[in-house]
Amino acid sequence: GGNDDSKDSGGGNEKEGFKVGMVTDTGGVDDKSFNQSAWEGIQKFGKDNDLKEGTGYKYLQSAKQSDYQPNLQQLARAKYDLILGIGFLMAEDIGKVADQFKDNNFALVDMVVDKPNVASIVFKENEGSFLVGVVAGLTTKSDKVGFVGGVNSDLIKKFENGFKAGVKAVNPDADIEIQYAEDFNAAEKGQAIASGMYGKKVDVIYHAAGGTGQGVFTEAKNRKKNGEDVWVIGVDRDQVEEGMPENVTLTSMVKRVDTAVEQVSKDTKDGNFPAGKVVEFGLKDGGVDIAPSQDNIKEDVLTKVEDYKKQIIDGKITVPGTDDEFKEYEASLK
Amino acid sequence: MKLERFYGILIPILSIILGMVVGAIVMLAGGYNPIDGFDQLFYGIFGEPYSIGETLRAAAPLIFAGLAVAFAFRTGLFNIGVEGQVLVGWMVAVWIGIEFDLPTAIHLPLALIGAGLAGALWASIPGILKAKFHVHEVITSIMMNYIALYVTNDILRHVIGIENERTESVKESASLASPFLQELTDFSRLHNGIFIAVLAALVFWFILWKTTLGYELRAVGFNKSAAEYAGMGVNKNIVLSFVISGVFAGLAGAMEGLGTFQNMTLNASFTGVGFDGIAVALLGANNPIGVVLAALLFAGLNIGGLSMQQIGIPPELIKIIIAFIIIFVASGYAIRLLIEKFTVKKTEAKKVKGADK
Amino acid sequence: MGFLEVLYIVVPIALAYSAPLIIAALGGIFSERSGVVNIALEGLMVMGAFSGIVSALTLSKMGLGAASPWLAMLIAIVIGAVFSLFLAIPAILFRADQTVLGVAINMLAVGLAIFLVRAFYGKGQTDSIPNRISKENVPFLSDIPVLKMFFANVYYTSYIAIALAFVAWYVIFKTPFGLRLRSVGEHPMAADTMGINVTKMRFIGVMISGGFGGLAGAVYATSISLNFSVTTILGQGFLAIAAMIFGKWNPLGAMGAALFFGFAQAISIIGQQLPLLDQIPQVYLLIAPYLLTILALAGVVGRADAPKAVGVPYIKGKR
Amino acid sequence: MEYVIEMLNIRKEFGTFVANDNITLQLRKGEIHALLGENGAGKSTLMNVLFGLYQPEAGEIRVRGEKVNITSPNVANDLGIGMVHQHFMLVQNFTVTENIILGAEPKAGLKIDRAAAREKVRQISEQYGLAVDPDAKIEDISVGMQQRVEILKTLYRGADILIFDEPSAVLTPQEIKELIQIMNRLIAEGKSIILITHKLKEIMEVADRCTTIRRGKYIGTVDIDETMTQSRLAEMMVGREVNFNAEYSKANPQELVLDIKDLVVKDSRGIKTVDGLNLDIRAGEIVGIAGIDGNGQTELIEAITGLRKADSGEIFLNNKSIKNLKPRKVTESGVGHIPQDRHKHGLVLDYSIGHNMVLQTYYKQPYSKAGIMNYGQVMEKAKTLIEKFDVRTPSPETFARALSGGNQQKAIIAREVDRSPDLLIAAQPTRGLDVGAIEFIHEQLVLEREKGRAVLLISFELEEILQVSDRIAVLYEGRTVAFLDPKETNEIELGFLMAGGKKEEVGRS
Ligand SMILES: Nc1ncnc2c1ncn2[C@@H]1O[C@H](COP(=O)(O)OP(=O)(O)OP(=O)(O)O)[C@@H](O)[C@H]1O
Ligand SMILES: Nc1ncnc2c1ncn2[C@@H]1O[C@H](COP(=O)(O)OP(=O)(O)OP(=O)(O)O)[C@@H](O)[C@H]1O
Ligand SMILES: [Mg+2]
Ligand SMILES: [Mg+2]
Repeated sequence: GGNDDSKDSGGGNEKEGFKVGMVTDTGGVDDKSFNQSAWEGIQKFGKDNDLKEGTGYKYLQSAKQSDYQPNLQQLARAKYDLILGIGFLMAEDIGKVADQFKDNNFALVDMVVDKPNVASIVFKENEGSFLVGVVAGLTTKSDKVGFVGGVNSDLIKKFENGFKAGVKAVNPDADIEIQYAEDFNAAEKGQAIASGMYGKKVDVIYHAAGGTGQGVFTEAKNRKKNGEDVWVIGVDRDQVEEGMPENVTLTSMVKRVDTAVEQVSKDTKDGNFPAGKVVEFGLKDGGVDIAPSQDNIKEDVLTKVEDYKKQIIDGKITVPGTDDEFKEYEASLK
Repeated sequence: MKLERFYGILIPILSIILGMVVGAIVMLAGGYNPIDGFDQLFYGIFGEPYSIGETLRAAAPLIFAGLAVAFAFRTGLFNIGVEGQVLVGWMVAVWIGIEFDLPTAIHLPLALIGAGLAGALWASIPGILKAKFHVHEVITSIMMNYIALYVTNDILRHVIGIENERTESVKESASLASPFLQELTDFSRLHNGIFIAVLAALVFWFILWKTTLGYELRAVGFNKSAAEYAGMGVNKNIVLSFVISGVFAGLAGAMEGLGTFQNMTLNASFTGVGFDGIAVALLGANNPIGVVLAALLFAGLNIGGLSMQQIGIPPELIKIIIAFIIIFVASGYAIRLLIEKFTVKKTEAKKVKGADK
Repeated sequence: MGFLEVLYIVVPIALAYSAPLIIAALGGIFSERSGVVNIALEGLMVMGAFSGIVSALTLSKMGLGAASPWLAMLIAIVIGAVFSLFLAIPAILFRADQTVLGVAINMLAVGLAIFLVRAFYGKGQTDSIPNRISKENVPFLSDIPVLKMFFANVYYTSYIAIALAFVAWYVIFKTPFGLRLRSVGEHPMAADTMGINVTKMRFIGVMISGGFGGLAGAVYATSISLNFSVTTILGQGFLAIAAMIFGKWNPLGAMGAALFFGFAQAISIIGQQLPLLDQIPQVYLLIAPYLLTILALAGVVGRADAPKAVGVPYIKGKR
Repeated sequence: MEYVIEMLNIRKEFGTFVANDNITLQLRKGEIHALLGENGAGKSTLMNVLFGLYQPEAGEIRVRGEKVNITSPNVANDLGIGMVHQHFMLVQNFTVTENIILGAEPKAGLKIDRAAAREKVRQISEQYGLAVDPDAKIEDISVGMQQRVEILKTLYRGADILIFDEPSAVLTPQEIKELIQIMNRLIAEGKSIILITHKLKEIMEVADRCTTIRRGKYIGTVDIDETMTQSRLAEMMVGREVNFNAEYSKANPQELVLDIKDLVVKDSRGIKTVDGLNLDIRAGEIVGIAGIDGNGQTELIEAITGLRKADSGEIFLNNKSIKNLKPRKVTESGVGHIPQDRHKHGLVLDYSIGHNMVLQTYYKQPYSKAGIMNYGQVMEKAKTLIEKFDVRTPSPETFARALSGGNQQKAIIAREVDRSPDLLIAAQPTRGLDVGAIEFIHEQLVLEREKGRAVLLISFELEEILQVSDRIAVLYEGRTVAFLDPKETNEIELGFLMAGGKKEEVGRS
């Protein structure tokens, strides 16, 4: 945590200097996912600009959804120059607080808020998911791949549809098992779902399920240890470590919240706060990508991935994000 | 009798102090300065109109949840299902708030009544099962919590409609928000719900200690056989108690749906309001004033705890402090013994002298 | 997919899912049979998961390898037992309300565990443990058709849990200790007049419960979640309480109830992947385990009588 | 003379209240020593001190001449002291054997050696003639058998000094007879006994000596010999003369109030415990039911009062059927009920006496109006009743729990009588009460009769039945097998009929 000796009673700081703060969602700053990633981005920005943790940059953790607003307000009162809300659940709160504190700059990750003093940072998760879909489609031996989602929602649907599109692009015959755990924190459910899928000869599972995904890794490791040839594709960060020691992480779809956050912080410090704008990070600007750990992917598959990546960046392929877009996309394949 | 009242006040106060002492020790052990920590905590509770507003805002659902648990307790039942009843109440409140277009005078009451009824309906199931089949209410209410979680999510998705995992906001005519209170408290989310919550505490007291129904409910809670002997419908009262408890719980949901959030989000896990309600009820000794005070304490510590993060103290500390406060209150007997030991020693010394003569 | 294939998938999931529940429910039984309500199972599991992961990480670092999760479980048992003193001392010595304490302890466990994780690792959740309890194929047995559903792809901890249920049953119903424990939970004054130390028995009951709770959390953590965070134990303790009541405070009953939960849960999760069941809207599958439990209770099992003196502090000489 | 127990100048305080004030009791070897005193005199307290449950504030205890410090029941057990408590100390869902061996279990390996335990229990029960079923659960056996289990518990531990705290209060006459035989057998085996009882007749019958205490103070110890009489004992106990053999005036029966025809009621296990019962009671008479426990008394009362469904037959009250009405309707039709178990049914112990006084009428004016209670009126009522029936309580606000058993009973009677029911059912109204309290309650019942009420008295005390009833119905296996005039029958005949004997055989037996 941000441990510091100086006391700041939230009543405004006389010292000059740029200050950036973020409010985590309920996952907390160590969620091995986008909260952590965002914090890493801020830390990097802080260090690069010689800011002190606690006074120059800091995070506030939300234990409940109802904590978002007070946390945002705390930072606004303390006259933070840039206040980041992590996670689309904060959209409404950031909108309200932005209205109340018109002089502060806010940024929201993962969702668009239309306010003059709010920048919206969004990602094209579907594009990154497409790439790992390609990997999955080409790696599977059984022609069966799986997707485990946390809670069925528009955001996670982007992961699902991008992934499906990638699989179908390279392996139209592949079966894709889709299941939502309806829970981001139930490792035992993740494990059970994975167990069911692997039991039905699925051999690659892509998860976008947070802590529930932990169970997917557990199941894969157990199976691999017992001689089954199964894989997991991680999400948000490079999850190669989660697959150890059995080395079941095929690759991961990374979402560079850190670079995005760092970028926006830098812009803001330089006086270029993207006020009222939507800043979109896709494959093109490295906002999403396939993880650098690619040792488990075959050479020819990697070539294919590179090929598709180029096509997406060049706009030759538009990756579907919603169910309707996916239907259209699937039709276009035939 | 006077002595009882004295201890009734002394023990909670001592417990709060002792809980803070434990908190200080933990802070020291964790390498934080407890004086700064408490300074920040109290500033976060009382420092500004804003924090007071937020504390009151956070207290409203806790009061309702606490009343819900306490009401059932008073009649000998453990409603551990408040969490689920909060969810359905929240959902129905929001649904009515979105779906209808009515003048405030009708819309808001309708949304509140809807929430209360939804909670009541949900709570009636463990009640009926207990009354009819003697199924232990603790299991059924735990199960009903999970069912509520999944069912509300499903209804949000497929009936009410969501965008980005949340419903649209309730119409202004159904909202508890009060621009006046917000302005007064410097943009806190304080809403009119707090008044309803305090009113509810009054209603709680009135039902149990002033009405004929309350006489019956308490009798059933104390001694089922005697209640049956006296011609009270024991089963009816069990269900009724759950239903009333559920109304309070449903309204706790309405506080969130029509007050704090003005909408409802898909829930990946429980809100925690119901479980906190258990602690609030027990800390408040299942009596309405106690519940209100306990809810304020809870809310204050939680809100104040948020600002402890300003100096890097993790918010978990608040949980530890609250837990110890509850443990100390529960151990009131030990505190009493200690106090009495001091006083009795003196009188005994006198007695011995008297015996010598 | 044939019926047998479905069972080959469902049974191992049910066994894995049930193991921590069985163990925690057994803990609850020891405590409540001695007359102390144990709402604190959730918190005890949190402490178990926490100490299990922290020890497993530390022991792995010390180079203990595959033995580390097993040793970690032993440590979690001890930590759980010690932590249960927060329930035992106020409840037994200070006549504190046991339900109140349980709620407080659940809160304390989460707060303390995360606080300590921050203190130890400087972050809010631990890394994954490198050495875990894995699923195994029991030699020979896992190759026999039909039978293999119980022996292929299973955790040994599931067998341990089931074995513990039998041991607990034997201890509670066959040994002098069990007789005394139950007498203290049914009629402490009678036990007292028979020269049984009520206080001591209740301490033992609660601390055994703490040990079981700790073990349950550690089993979950070292075999399923593999790390510890604030959400690792989220409701399992309450399900264990439900299993305990469902099983009528009998170890074998609780085991049956936990297995039933596991089975229902497995069906509900796998349902989406099965023919026919996949046509059912997901919400019905999600609520099925809980609904089935309620129906089972209302229809078949019916009344469950708790130990008579459970929740009542024993005050010498009070009538 | 050799004393096995000497309790010298014992003082026991509860807070500021002195329950035992300088009491001395000396038990000789091989004697039955009665301990006599009113309710709340401090008898149980004294014995609990001896048994190690309480620590005395002052005084000395010697066992077989040795000064001892009895810090716990364990120590008492080791000294050979066993106690049969006033309120049984039995685990309801344990078997007889389990209850007996608890705390001193024979072992086979890790396991309880059940075979050995059962054998030992059987052996002791044969030796002392205490018939029990070693495998029965306590909750399934009669009170008499439960008491035998209590005695076996002490014998199993090798006690040779036995304390019996009101053992006969809950027993039927037959069982009391057996108990007396058992006590005599124990004495013959060399044991010594302290016996607490309110029944002076028992003292006269079995005791060798009697120690009396009053309000915690020692009054004296006397020999029970030819010169001793019941009235002298009673006088010692209460400090005044007691008229416990009062002759009450003659009844004057009027119109029919209760008429039961061919009633069949099943108990919780589904057994027809009331099986074709006929009974009628007229206004202005007391009908006593004589019967051994378990012959349908409980189910009969429950069926009349609506607490249990009747299977067939009819129950008429004032010519209207009240069969299977809800308890409330029955009450409103004019039935009052002094229940057998005052703690379970009669009172809400955590309610004040005032609250308890309106347990069936709380919803009526003036206590309740439009759903709102008027507690002022409730307390007013309570005050009147407390005064009228001499209920000893600090105030109507006092919790029922804090009252002594006798006063709790008075409160119930006050409440039931005050409602002026046409039919008053009194089930074991004097159980466990001292003679003074019994006298009061009997007077109340007769007073009700004189007011023209029909009274149904159920009691296991034949003496009480004979003394108070105007007519006796003998209950056997769920049927009234005989109606007798108390003037023309006696305990022997009643006992014979209650055991299933036929009326015409009485003379011959
Ligand atoms: N645990 C206790 N705490 C406080 N006071 C007590 C307690 N037990 C008994 N007393 C007091 O001691 C007095 C004596 O009680 P005790 O039970 O010995 O009477 P008793 O002579 O056995 O009466 P009974 O004939 O009804 O059994 C009671 O009147 C009561 O006031
Ligand atoms: N545990 C207790 N704590 C405080 N006071 C008690 C307790 N038990 C009994 N008393 C007091 O004891 C007095 C008499 O109680 P006790 O039970 O001895 O009466 P009793 O006539 O013997 O009743 P019973 O017939 O039920 O044995 C009451 O006034 C009550 O205040
Ligand atoms: Mg008594
Ligand atoms: Mg007594």
